[in-house]
Amino acid sequence: MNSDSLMLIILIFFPVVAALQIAFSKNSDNAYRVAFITSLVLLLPALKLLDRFDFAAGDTAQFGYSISWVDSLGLNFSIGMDSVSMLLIMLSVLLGPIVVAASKSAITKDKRMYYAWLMVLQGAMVGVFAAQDLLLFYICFEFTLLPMFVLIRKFGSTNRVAASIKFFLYTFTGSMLTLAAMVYVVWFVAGPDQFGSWTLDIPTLTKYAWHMSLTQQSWVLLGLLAGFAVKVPLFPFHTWLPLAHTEAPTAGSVILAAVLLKLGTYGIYRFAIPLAPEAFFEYAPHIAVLSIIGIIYAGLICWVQTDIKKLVAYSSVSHLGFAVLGMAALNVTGFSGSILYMLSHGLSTGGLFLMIGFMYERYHTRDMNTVGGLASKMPIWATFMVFFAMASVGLPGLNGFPSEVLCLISSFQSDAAWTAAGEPGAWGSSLGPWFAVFAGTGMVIAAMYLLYMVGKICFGPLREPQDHHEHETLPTDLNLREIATLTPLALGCIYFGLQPTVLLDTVSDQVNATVRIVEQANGLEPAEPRIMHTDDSGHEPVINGNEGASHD
Amino acid sequence: MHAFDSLQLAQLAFPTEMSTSVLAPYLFVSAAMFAIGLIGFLTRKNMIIMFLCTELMFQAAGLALIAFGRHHLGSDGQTFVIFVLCVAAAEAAMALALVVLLFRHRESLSASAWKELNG
Amino acid sequence: MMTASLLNNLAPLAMLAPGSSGEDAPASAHLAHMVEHVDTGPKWILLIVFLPLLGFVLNAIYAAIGNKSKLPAWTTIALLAVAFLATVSMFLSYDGTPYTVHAFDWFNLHYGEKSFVANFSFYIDKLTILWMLFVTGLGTLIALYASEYMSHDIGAGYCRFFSAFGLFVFSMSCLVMGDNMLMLYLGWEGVGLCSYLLIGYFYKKPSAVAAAKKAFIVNRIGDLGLALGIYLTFVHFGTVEYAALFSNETLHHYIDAAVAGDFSAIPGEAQWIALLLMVGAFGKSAQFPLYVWLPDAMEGPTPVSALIHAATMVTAGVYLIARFYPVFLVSENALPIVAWIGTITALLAATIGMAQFDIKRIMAYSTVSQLGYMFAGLGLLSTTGAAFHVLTHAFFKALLFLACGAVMHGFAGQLDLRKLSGISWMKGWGIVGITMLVGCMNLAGLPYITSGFYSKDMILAEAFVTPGYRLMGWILVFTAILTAYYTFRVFFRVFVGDQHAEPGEDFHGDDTSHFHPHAPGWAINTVLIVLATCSVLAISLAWIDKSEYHGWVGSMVADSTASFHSPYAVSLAAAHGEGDPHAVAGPVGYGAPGKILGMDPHGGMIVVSGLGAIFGVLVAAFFHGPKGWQGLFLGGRTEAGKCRMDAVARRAGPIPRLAENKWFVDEIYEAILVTPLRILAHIFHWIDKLLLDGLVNLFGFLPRVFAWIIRPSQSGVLQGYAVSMAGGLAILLFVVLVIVLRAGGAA
Amino acid sequence: MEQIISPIALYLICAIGAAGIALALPRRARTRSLEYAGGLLVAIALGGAALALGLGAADAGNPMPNVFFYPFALVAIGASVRVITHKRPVYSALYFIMTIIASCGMYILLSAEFMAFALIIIYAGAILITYLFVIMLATQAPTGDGDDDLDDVDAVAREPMLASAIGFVMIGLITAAMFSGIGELPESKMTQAQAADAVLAHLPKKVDKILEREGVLADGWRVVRDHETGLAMIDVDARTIQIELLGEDEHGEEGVLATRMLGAEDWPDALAADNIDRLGFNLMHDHPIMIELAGVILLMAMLGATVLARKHTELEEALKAAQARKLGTMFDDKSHGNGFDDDGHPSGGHA
Repeated sequence: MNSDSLMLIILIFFPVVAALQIAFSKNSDNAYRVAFITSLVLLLPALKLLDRFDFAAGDTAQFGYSISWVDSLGLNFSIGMDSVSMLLIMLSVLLGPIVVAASKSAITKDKRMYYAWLMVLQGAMVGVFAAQDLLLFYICFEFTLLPMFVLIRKFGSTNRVAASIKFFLYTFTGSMLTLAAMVYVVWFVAGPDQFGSWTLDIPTLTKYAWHMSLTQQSWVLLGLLAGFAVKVPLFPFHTWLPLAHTEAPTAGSVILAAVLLKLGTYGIYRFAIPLAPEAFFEYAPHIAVLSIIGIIYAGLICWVQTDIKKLVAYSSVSHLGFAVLGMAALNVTGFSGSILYMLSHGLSTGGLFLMIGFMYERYHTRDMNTVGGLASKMPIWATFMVFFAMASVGLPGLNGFPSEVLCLISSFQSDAAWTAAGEPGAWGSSLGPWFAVFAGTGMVIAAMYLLYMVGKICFGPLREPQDHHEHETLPTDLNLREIATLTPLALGCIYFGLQPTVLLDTVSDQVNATVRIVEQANGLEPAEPRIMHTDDSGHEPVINGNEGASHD
Repeated sequence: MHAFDSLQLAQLAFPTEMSTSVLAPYLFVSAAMFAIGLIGFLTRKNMIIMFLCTELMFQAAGLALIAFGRHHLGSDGQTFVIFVLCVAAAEAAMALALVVLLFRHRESLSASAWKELNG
Repeated sequence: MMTASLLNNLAPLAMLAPGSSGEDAPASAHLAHMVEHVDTGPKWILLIVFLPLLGFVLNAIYAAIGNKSKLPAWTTIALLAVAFLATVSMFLSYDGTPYTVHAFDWFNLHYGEKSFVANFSFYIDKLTILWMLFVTGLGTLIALYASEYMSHDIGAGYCRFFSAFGLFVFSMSCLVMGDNMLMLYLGWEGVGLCSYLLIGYFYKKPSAVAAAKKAFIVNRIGDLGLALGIYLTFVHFGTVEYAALFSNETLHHYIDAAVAGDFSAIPGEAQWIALLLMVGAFGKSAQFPLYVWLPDAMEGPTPVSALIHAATMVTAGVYLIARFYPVFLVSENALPIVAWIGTITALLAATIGMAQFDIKRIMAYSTVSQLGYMFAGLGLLSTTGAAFHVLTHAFFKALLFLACGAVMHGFAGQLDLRKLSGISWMKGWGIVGITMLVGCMNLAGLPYITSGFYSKDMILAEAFVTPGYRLMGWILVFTAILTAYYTFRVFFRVFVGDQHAEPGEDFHGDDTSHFHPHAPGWAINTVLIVLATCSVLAISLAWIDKSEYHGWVGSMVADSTASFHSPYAVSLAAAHGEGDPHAVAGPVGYGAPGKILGMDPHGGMIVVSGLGAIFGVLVAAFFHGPKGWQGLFLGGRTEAGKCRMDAVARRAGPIPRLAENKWFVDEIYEAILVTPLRILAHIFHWIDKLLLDGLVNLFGFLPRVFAWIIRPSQSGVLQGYAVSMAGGLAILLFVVLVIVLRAGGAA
Repeated sequence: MEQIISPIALYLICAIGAAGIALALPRRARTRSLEYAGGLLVAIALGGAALALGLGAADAGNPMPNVFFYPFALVAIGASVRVITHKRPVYSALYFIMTIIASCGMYILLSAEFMAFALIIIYAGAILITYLFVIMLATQAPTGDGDDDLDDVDAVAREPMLASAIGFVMIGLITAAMFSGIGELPESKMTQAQAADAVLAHLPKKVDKILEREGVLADGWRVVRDHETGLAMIDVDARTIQIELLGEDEHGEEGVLATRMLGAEDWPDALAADNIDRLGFNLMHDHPIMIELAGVILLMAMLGATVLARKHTELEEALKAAQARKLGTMFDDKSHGNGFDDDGHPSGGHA
């Protein structure tokens, strides 16, 4: 184990140690301080990792560390990170101090429990992205549930019990099926014709899983998606999300939106596609249709919400539809856009939830009919609100835009008709312009509901609840701590909006590798020759689309 | 002694093998006793009788064990009957203590008097 | 109309394209020539873009530290002035070769041998320069105006106003100067955002918030079209960078095919690009059916209306089409649709403008109407005409708005023309009156003495000479008459006649009789004078380079990718003996352009549109003018609120009412689009709540039902369990026995 | 595989037996004849079974069980039927003793005489007496000959039909399973001699003693022990025994002076392991841990029984019920929000 791997291990286990410290300390007033310092300190190893990360080899797992656990079953504690995991780990670590700081004035009771679970969640989030072992991934995947469950159950608002139970049972049921599918893949790969012995190593599984027949892959895909689609959440498996988001405490909502939902898309990217590439290719249009329905459907529902948190929650459903659409396009632009979407959604929606949390602390209501027109009273708050809303709308120059552009372009590109005709850019799965057109309406709908929200909550004449009185400790407008929690997110939004190239370069290798897996499994030509230049050089590449899928 | 010889008394005939056709009637008796014990356990309401019926089933098992042991010319069957006896004794002690306890609570020996598991 | 492409019969005219080196050169040769060399430009060009952004940042900092002076205004004016000077020097130093300036990498996605590249860099050619000149110039002037106009908000929204102002100019610069379609889109959405922020400047007014929201959302619909167009461009041509796109040989082949009338050789996707981009242009430039946001946008402060909603932002659509003219050329239906939509919009907006009483809204509708002219010009293959009209319109419409703004500012927000009269004669209002007259004359297009006449004439003439579009020409002429009428309706009622003024809703005094209008200060007057002067001086532009390029603007356009000069226009010039000798051939198959009133089209045009404008003015004078010379001895108005038109309106039945209510277009949209969508949203919401969540809950409930069903088996009776146990054992034994016997039998 | 008994006959016997038991089980109806008929049917079934088994064996020329088997079997089954059909628990217990005694007879037939007597001592002597104590403790003495004074607990069987059916299905299945597999039982791995006397090798001292008693061994001689295992060097199959003479040699050292092999002719009749030897050896040598466990079980049972049967000073049921009701109403009140005053004290408690 070199020192870099140690950093990664620290990122996973240090928060857990801190959680134990918090949980067993006698003084509950220290809980906040310990949690905050811990999460802040974690930035150091994260930065070191970022510094040491070899961007040129983004498709390989770096800082790998593996100790054997149960040899005969191939169980290892095996971690490492490639470029995609790296970005998501950075996001998780960055959010740590933000959510802790945002909870300072909101959590007044049971602080030890709250911060301890928050820290456990922090560790589990890093673990899930760093896992190179299927079982470790699954353990961390499920272990994110438990802290979140407690956070909602103990620290949520009025309807928290029902929300927490639905959240837990729904996602847990889904992930049970995911586990079954994973076990099947492991069993298959352990077969004599394949790897030959039990292994849970994700790269190894990826190497052999595509040998499964289409039928096998379809079932595996179904199982994997059962868990991941619920987590994303993909229409129509999203109904737990608005409830959970609405009832969760601010930090819970932020983490839920920013990281936990990404487990779904990350899972699809990391498992569903490489483990069942042929089936994913086959069913990509169906998945895309679901995501588009989600975009429009959830967007329209946002538009008639009066509960601001529910609105933002539904907007997550709508937004992540784009991410899944990008995945379903199965090409470089799509994957890149999708990964960008994961990050940018984390920043902008995380920001929105923070804003709502700060407002809620002062007004104790989320009803936009009761409270509104806050721009005159809380100008700084309103400025940030408009900013994050615009980031969420996908305004160019801010973070939402690059990812949205790439996702839409990707669905344009992956057109079966053009594939057959040998038109330029004709590759990926068989979506097409209509997918892009319908998904594109999501842009308009996003503007509709977000401006509706901003118009109600920020602008217009001031409306406050009748029994409103000033918060005992918080000022009318945001205080310095709150501004400090928002600023990193805002800067991140701007940076990602103006420098998407940095991210695109980072994930480029990894994305290309995934595309190759899909192409290999479907018997498509490698990517290069199929990009055609439309000069009449007589070079007319023949594309074999669906027919080329090998069913060996 | 000769009269006993002609009757093939067990002790004297021991070292000889016992054919399956001799074993079968013992097993049948054992099965019948077991079934009767079972029926008794299922039908009688008196808890004491029910426990008696379990003893009956123990008995049936013991008979089968000894018969098989004899068939195999080994002593394991008998050894196991000793353990069955132990368990039966322990069970009798516990069960009867329980019966006494339960009887004190409900003034009845009926097993149906205890329905707390009713779902 | 849709199917008959303008280009369909142009094959023999291909050689008429300016810049073509010979008769056998393909039509795309000019385009290829334009982007043959693209240099790397000097870095100081970036100042033009980033100085306004610096203004935004500085003003945001002022806002953060709570500045309560005019510092934001002066900062903005200074930065914009420097940007304008930089633009001018860019114009002066331009040597005819387009160049790009790279700021930093933005999108850079590589896969295989291909890439998706869209950098934060800028593309400079003459079209860009033309636009940037008036964007930065007018930006500076209007910032100056706003420094006085917004002074009542110092310390409150002043910083906010100017930071949004700076951001707007930055976004507009990105839009115009960007070297790729995503930069254009960035600017496009950026100006939309600024428009949103500035329309909603008075955010406590619900109407302002609603108008801002409407503007953004309606624009977003257009933006969707634009975005899809961009994506389709990338997918089809493999690039979104101008230089690469316009030098793309596929595009050149398409153009050649289009000019040859062979649209079947152009794939459908390529033709769709133009149609999609067009939707974006319609949204931003407020064309039918997406024009509804612009009149509402007058809720914003007047400088905003002048800069964003009259002079610059709304011309972005024109810029878009001009910039992508090669792409539009290859689409069979795009340009005819543009032309007709422009015409319809022009007429529709003019009819609505006639019936409005709010002078700012009248100006707004006139903007929509004039934009319609520009689109008609674009559609009629006259980018020059459209661009020229953009330029003149920028000056005179900004002037008109600012004059109206001065009135609004001075009369406490009063904008109703029935409540104002004779303003010009009030103390300190003379300059406003005079400049307003200049602006009105330009808008009305009075012949020879106004620049508006020349630019509009260029478009009108085009309609008359283009085969099959004479009807459009007449509609546009009719619209011009209406324009003259409603323009001077404002002038006659508000600026001349007996002095009368009622304060508007911003007046907070108790007694309106003590109301004293607040005459404009030096900043406002200066800006008005400068703009009026510019409007007049713009006449000269029609004469510069007239022989070769049909005016200075023509020379600017001709030197860019937007130039596909109408063969008709050139032949028109040829008819005057001034044009290219090649043009004499005229459009084969159509013969010489038709005659108007027995004259050649151009001459006839002057007569028709000039007379029309004068006629419109006279009608306005008759119905609205005051008694005496101020009403040209035609008018009979004695009171501010009463005029001859009232009687006519009473007799006309519901029509004036309908027109005043904008033909209920907003209400129709509300009824057929918004309400159903809202109902659908509610239905979705209930589906989500009841059906989907209900299903989920049902699945959660099923185990309970199952438990309820099997619960009686847990009777609690010991022997019950024993019976089931024994029974189960029996069944198990049976099964095992059967299996064992079977297996034994098989073995 | 030959069928020991025809399945049809077996199932028929089971059916008859089931019907008989069902009839014989206690019920309130005052028709003793039914019970008798039931008993008769059971008897027919058992007779049929015995006949079928005997005939089957006789047909095949196979050996039959000892004739004493039949009375013992008859008594055992008949008594066990009475155990479950008799309405009075005391009689049931006594019939159970009868069953045990009959079983013991069969144990003796199966040459398990030690177990037979152990069974009588432990079961009949100890366990059943305990049962009788408890029965007498918990049941009032009968007041008459009829059933009228009996509780439902004793007088009425619970679902006799179903239980009989299940029980005899079990018989049918078990016997079918046994009889179909019985022919494939592996033969004993030991020879008869081994089975009988293999244990002697483990008991060298006993062998010494018997040989000395029988006069086979001269003074100073003894059976040779294996050096490593300590087993006596006896070949039970060949009936040979190695013996050795121990003593001081010429150098005065202790050692083996001579060895000799005793042949089969020298093997005394008395040199044989009896049943108890074998059982004891098996118990101690092969199952030591289980003995420990059995001890623990018995100990725990003793403790458990002591604890359970201890008389508690408990609240009267009625009092308990009253308290429970009170608590219930208190919580009900709380849920309505008026059972507690503001400090959270139950408001009804002081009244």
